[in-house]
Amino acid sequence: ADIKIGIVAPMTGQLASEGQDMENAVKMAIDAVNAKGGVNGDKITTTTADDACDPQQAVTAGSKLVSEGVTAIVGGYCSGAVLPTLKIYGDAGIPFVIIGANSTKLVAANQGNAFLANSTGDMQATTAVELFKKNGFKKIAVVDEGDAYSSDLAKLTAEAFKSAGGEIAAKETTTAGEQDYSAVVTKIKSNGADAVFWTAYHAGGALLTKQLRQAGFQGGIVLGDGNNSPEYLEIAGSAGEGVYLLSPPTVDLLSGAADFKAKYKETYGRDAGAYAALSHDVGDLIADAITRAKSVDQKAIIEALKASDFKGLAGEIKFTDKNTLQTSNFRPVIAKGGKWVAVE
Amino acid sequence: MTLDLLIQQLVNGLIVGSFYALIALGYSMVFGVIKLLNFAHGDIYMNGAFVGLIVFSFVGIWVGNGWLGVVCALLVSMLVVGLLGVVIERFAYRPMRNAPRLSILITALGASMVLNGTALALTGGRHYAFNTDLGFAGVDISTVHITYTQMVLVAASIALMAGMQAFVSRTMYGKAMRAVSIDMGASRLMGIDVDRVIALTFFMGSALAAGGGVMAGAYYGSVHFFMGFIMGLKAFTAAVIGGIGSVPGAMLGGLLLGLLEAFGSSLPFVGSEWRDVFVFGTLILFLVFKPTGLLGRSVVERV
Amino acid sequence: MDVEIVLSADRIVARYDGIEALHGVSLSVKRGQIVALLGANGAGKSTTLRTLSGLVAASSGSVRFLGEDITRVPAHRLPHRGLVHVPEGRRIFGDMTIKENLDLGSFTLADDVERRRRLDHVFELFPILARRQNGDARNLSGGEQQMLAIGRALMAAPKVLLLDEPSMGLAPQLIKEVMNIVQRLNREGVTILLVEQNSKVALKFADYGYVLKAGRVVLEGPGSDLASNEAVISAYLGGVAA
Amino acid sequence: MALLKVRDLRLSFGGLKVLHDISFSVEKGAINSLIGPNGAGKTSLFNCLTGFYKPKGGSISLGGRPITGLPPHRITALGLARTFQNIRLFKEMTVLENAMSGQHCRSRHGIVSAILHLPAQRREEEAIRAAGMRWLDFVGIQQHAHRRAGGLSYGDQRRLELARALASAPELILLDEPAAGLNEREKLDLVHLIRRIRDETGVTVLLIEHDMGLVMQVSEKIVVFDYGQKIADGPPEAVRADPRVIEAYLGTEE
Amino acid sequence: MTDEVRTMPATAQPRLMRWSVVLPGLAALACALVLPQFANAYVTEVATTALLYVVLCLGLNIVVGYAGLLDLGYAAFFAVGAYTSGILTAEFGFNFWLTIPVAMAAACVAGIIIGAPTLRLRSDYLAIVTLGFGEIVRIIARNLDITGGASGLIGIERPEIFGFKLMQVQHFYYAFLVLALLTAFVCLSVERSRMGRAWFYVRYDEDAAAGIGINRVTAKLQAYMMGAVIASVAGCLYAAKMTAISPESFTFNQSLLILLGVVLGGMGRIPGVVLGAVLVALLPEVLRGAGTYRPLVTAVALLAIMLFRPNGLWPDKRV
Ligand SMILES: Nc1ncnc2c1ncn2[C@@H]1O[C@H](COP(=O)(O)OP(=O)(O)OP(=O)(O)O)[C@@H](O)[C@H]1O
Ligand SMILES: Nc1ncnc2c1ncn2[C@@H]1O[C@H](COP(=O)(O)OP(=O)(O)OP(=O)(O)O)[C@@H](O)[C@H]1O
Ligand SMILES: [Mg+2]
Ligand SMILES: [Mg+2]
Repeated sequence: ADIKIGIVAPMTGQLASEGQDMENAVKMAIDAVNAKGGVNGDKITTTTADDACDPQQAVTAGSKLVSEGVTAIVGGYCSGAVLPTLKIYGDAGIPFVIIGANSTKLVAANQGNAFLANSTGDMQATTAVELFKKNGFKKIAVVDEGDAYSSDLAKLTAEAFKSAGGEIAAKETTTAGEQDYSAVVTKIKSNGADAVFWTAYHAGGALLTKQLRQAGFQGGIVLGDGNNSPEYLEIAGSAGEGVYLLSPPTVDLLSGAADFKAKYKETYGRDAGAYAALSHDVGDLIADAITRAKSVDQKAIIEALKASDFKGLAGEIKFTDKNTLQTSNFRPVIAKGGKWVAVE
Repeated sequence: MTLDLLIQQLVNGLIVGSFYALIALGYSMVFGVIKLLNFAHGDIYMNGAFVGLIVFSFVGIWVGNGWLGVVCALLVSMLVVGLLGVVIERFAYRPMRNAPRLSILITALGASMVLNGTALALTGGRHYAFNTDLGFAGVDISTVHITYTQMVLVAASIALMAGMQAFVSRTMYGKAMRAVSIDMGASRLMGIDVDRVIALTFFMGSALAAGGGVMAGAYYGSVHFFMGFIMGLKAFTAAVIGGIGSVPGAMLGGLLLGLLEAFGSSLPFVGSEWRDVFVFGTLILFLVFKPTGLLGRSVVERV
Repeated sequence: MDVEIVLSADRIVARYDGIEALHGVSLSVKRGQIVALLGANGAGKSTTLRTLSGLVAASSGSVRFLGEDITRVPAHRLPHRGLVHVPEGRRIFGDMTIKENLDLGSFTLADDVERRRRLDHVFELFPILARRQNGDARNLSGGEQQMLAIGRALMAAPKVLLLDEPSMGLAPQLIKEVMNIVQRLNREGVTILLVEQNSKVALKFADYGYVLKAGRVVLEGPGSDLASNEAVISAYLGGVAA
Repeated sequence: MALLKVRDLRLSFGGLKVLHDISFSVEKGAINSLIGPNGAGKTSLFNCLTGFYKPKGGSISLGGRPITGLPPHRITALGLARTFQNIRLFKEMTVLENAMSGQHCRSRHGIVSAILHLPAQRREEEAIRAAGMRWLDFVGIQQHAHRRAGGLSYGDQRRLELARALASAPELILLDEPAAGLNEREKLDLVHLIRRIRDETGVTVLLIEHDMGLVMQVSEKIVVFDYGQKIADGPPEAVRADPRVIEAYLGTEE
Repeated sequence: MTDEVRTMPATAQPRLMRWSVVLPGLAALACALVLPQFANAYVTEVATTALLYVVLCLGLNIVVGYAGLLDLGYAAFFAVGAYTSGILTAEFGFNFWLTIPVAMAAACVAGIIIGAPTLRLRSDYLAIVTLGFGEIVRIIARNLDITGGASGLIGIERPEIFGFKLMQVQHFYYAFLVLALLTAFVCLSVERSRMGRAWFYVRYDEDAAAGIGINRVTAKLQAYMMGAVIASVAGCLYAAKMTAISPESFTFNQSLLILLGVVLGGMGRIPGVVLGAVLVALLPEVLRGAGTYRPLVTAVALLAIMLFRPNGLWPDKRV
């Protein structure tokens, strides 16, 4: 019989673009697995449920997948939408590999069946603080968009930076979907920050970068992992030059991902987004775990996931006893000549 | 707050405010004439930006990415999206003319979702760059830098609004708009073609929103299918602050809202995450004391 | 040509939400006449005027004005041609000034000089309107609003004026005044179709009259005949509408 | 004994003085009229009496209690009801529901007792309904009880407004041009009805009317306004003969 | 005279007792009662959501459909209920059932704070005030620590009743069914009472209502508070069911969705509102197959309904 994997992601709403990327990439991985004969002799099929990054829709989407009897679930972009579903998947004992969402609250609410394939916020905060120190930034302005993901990251980073002896010049919040950041920019400038850390997504990040530079802000700009999108560089244009990004492992940075990148573009007619590589890996990971479990027994799959020692496009996936990544997969990159290049 | 900071926030507020005002104006006009909270207005703004971007990238081949390109985009988009507004009115709102007001409100919501859903389906939710080379040149007032683009932007929206005000208060058609808003039946008896007046109102309101969309797209440099949502809300708020239905009111309301937001971001003691609480809180308090907005007419019913 | 029929209705039927309010009303108005339309409450007088002026669509029958069939002509085209309706309940634009209300009366007119001339004429007829021209119309008292409604119609320089209960709510003296103005307009060449509750007042001026009952014409004749036939009329007028 | 006492009442809108130091009184159990040219301030006076307008000065008392400046619903509860110059019915509701509305200020059960279906609440509901029917019957439109109020003929709408006002069990009822738009026959009926209101229910009546025939027929006293000032106050014969009234209002007979 | 009144024909009876409404209603109820026996967890989940919307729409219907106040921030009261209950159980270890009265009181207070000064406003202005209020509540929830900030509260206790713990979606389905029936009963009782009529009077003509002795502000405030209380109770149960709540559940869009349910089915009347609420919950689920086109298809369906049935699917003749 076929093995059914559920994909849960925002296919509509503000973050539809990311969700579509996730679905595409997981499907690509599964297709490849199937082309090689599937797992344990069975083919894998997928079914997608749209959570629109909305808690309520996420719950119905989740129970739809559960009712359809999926063997495992992958996906999840917005922490706020993933949180209430943890209980559903947990009660049903379904293995769930979370691709994008990485709020630390997920760790607390996990019932043991969920795995975070993305590094959590505190890992990113650590990476960020290291980067600040290396560049000699002493006064940082942290800006988020008020949603679970970015405000969590902002808070963690601020705390980490303060305990590392840094100073937080300002902690600002903007509204998603708004275009004008000038008031916040003015405030940041007047507070004398020597760098700005933007923790939310690329749309706002690009606008903020542009407006900071336009207002003559000379300091450093550092972006959280939600900004890794080709759209960021397009929109920010020359203002984006020299900006740091704590990147999740994206196709552009990964030596082994060139094929994937090309194939993705060929299949879907668009560039692979930030989470495409990781989504692809998670697709592979779940197939790998089922293979190792040698059955579709969900307990066995969970055990197999716990014991993962997986190397994919994006790097190594090994879980801690809290089902989070052992090693952070964030890597600082810098925009040079309209491209992200690794920071030495 | 230092003086420079104050001036800078004032400038910031005025610029966002003039966008709000422009969009609020269309909102207010449509509301004025058919008492409809046109939820689709924000999406019309978004459509305007997209049409503008398409035109801009197209004409850019010949005229470059400078002012000329932006002006072309602006004019074409205003025309096209103005007509879109007329089409929406014709097919979504006109059949509802005698329906209860709330049903029309829901229809407007539906129209908004249709525009937004179409844009999502067509763009896949991507953000598009709207890259112009208008540059940052401008004048400096102590540490405050004001670009020529910003000046042109504010001037253009003020000019558009002044034109609109003159139209509504001076011309016969403007009076007809107000008459239609008060009593459609009686307006017919004056020889006013009500359908045409309403269509014209939608055309003008939508064209203004489209103009705002293109200007915002070019100024901020990005266009996105969701950009109209927040703007629609802001415009609605601005229109109400100013006194819904009033043209100069929409203008004042927009500017005031822009300023409230700018200063709300720099409140002492609390961070900018409280900005909207400050803005809406002020708005509510304001309405308690001035229940008809800044320039709205008091509607004491004669009994 | 002094017996030319300027406005006529031929067996018009009108409905509200499917319920028939007029069951085939025919009438005709000759140039220069004052014609009265009488009837009890709910008889269909206002509906007849609305059908003539296109506010209500006739579901059958036809309306002719100045020799042309106007049954399907939309209401807003008629003032242009000289058929102007002063509706029941005045329907003034309360949020606009008195001057603006009057301006709108001449919406179809492009000529500002002519507009000014007509405005002066109206101000001469109703000095109170001149005095308060920049005030909001909503604040006028009931009677003042009635004057404004008539004045606004005059701004269109009507050939035929449809007046729906112009005396409603007016003080006795004003009723007289308004009726004098109606007569004066008539002398100036305006043909008038007058709906009145008060048959005594109406028939005093009318050249011809129709009595409506429950959506049908039940009696017609020259004004003086009807006036002398008060008993008959009051039988029709007094009866509560079926 | 005077039921309604108005002392030096003043009202103005912006620069426009609508009422100048108006004083008059209405005796308990009387039928009085208020007449005057259009725009004289009659309706405005009603609006002051019923709390819709806030007077700039002066005092109003009803049955000895001051009511100046109280909100409309309080004044109604104290026993002053009115009808409107432009009919203001709840057009989309039934005739009976309109008549029942008058009882609101004479009943008291609230949301909680309605949810609990307390016996006392149900009794009260029945009483409200019965009273509504009684008043419809009183004005003679009981047969229309379950029709939509907006679909009534003009005359019946006026009656319904009257029934609604009477249902609030007032001591004084103010009628603003009750005969406007009525034909001769209906006016006659109205005269009877007004008399019955006073004679059968003891409610005092003050009415505004332009139909002199009707005014002269029903009123025991007439107050005349012109330009916001009281220019006469007295029995019909005296008022009719008053040259100032003739000049300002009645006009010379032909 | 009173005797004549007693013999009046029984047409005076309230319209809802008609068999044409009662029979389908009973049939629907029977289906609702056995549904979880036949349906899988997903269908039950969706049905539970539908019942949640039934409660919310009935509550908002009091404000919009009865009293005629356009409320664009109704989700705020839903949030007040959910957060009050969530905080009390998760942070202070309260028994779930005890949080309900507290949440009701909190909603009342919130209703008075925003309602009392602003209910005098004209409808359009009130709309923006309620919208602003909705946003304020959401932003406060997002920025405070006690509400769990932007990612919200987690670990909300599931309620117990007589030693039985509500765990599965079926349990919550029945809990919401009981709440929906209770709400419908309450609405029905109030609609036909003196206060219910007062709301209609105020809605159709405020001045006339004042002229017959109704305090318009009090009447509106009562409608507003009653709507608030209903939403807050729904919020308590919602929090218990979700175990995790976050500000995203209480956005402007949520308020619009509830309003949509009220108008779509036919404002002012209970069967219509119930139908609309069910539709609002089902439509997006039925259209899941449309993928990225889902919002578009939903919107077109919505427009079509409004254009063909401008008064809603099951309208109240009075509106
Ligand atoms: N807008 C409407 N909707 C439904 N029915 C209406 C409407 N207007 C009038 N009617 C009905 O049509 C019939 C004729 O009404 P119309 O207003 O023409 O009478 P009328 O003779 O002008 O009476 P009145 O003297 O009271 O003004 C009446 O039965 C009335 O109830
Ligand atoms: N709310 C208001 N604002 C401004 N002016 C007003 C207002 N209400 C009344 N007025 C003015 O006060 C004057 C008196 O009006 P009112 O309606 O009391 O007259 P009335 O005696 O009832 O006349 P009618 O017999 O024509 O109804 C009028 O000139 C009117 O324009
Ligand atoms: Mg009539
Ligand atoms: Mg009056």
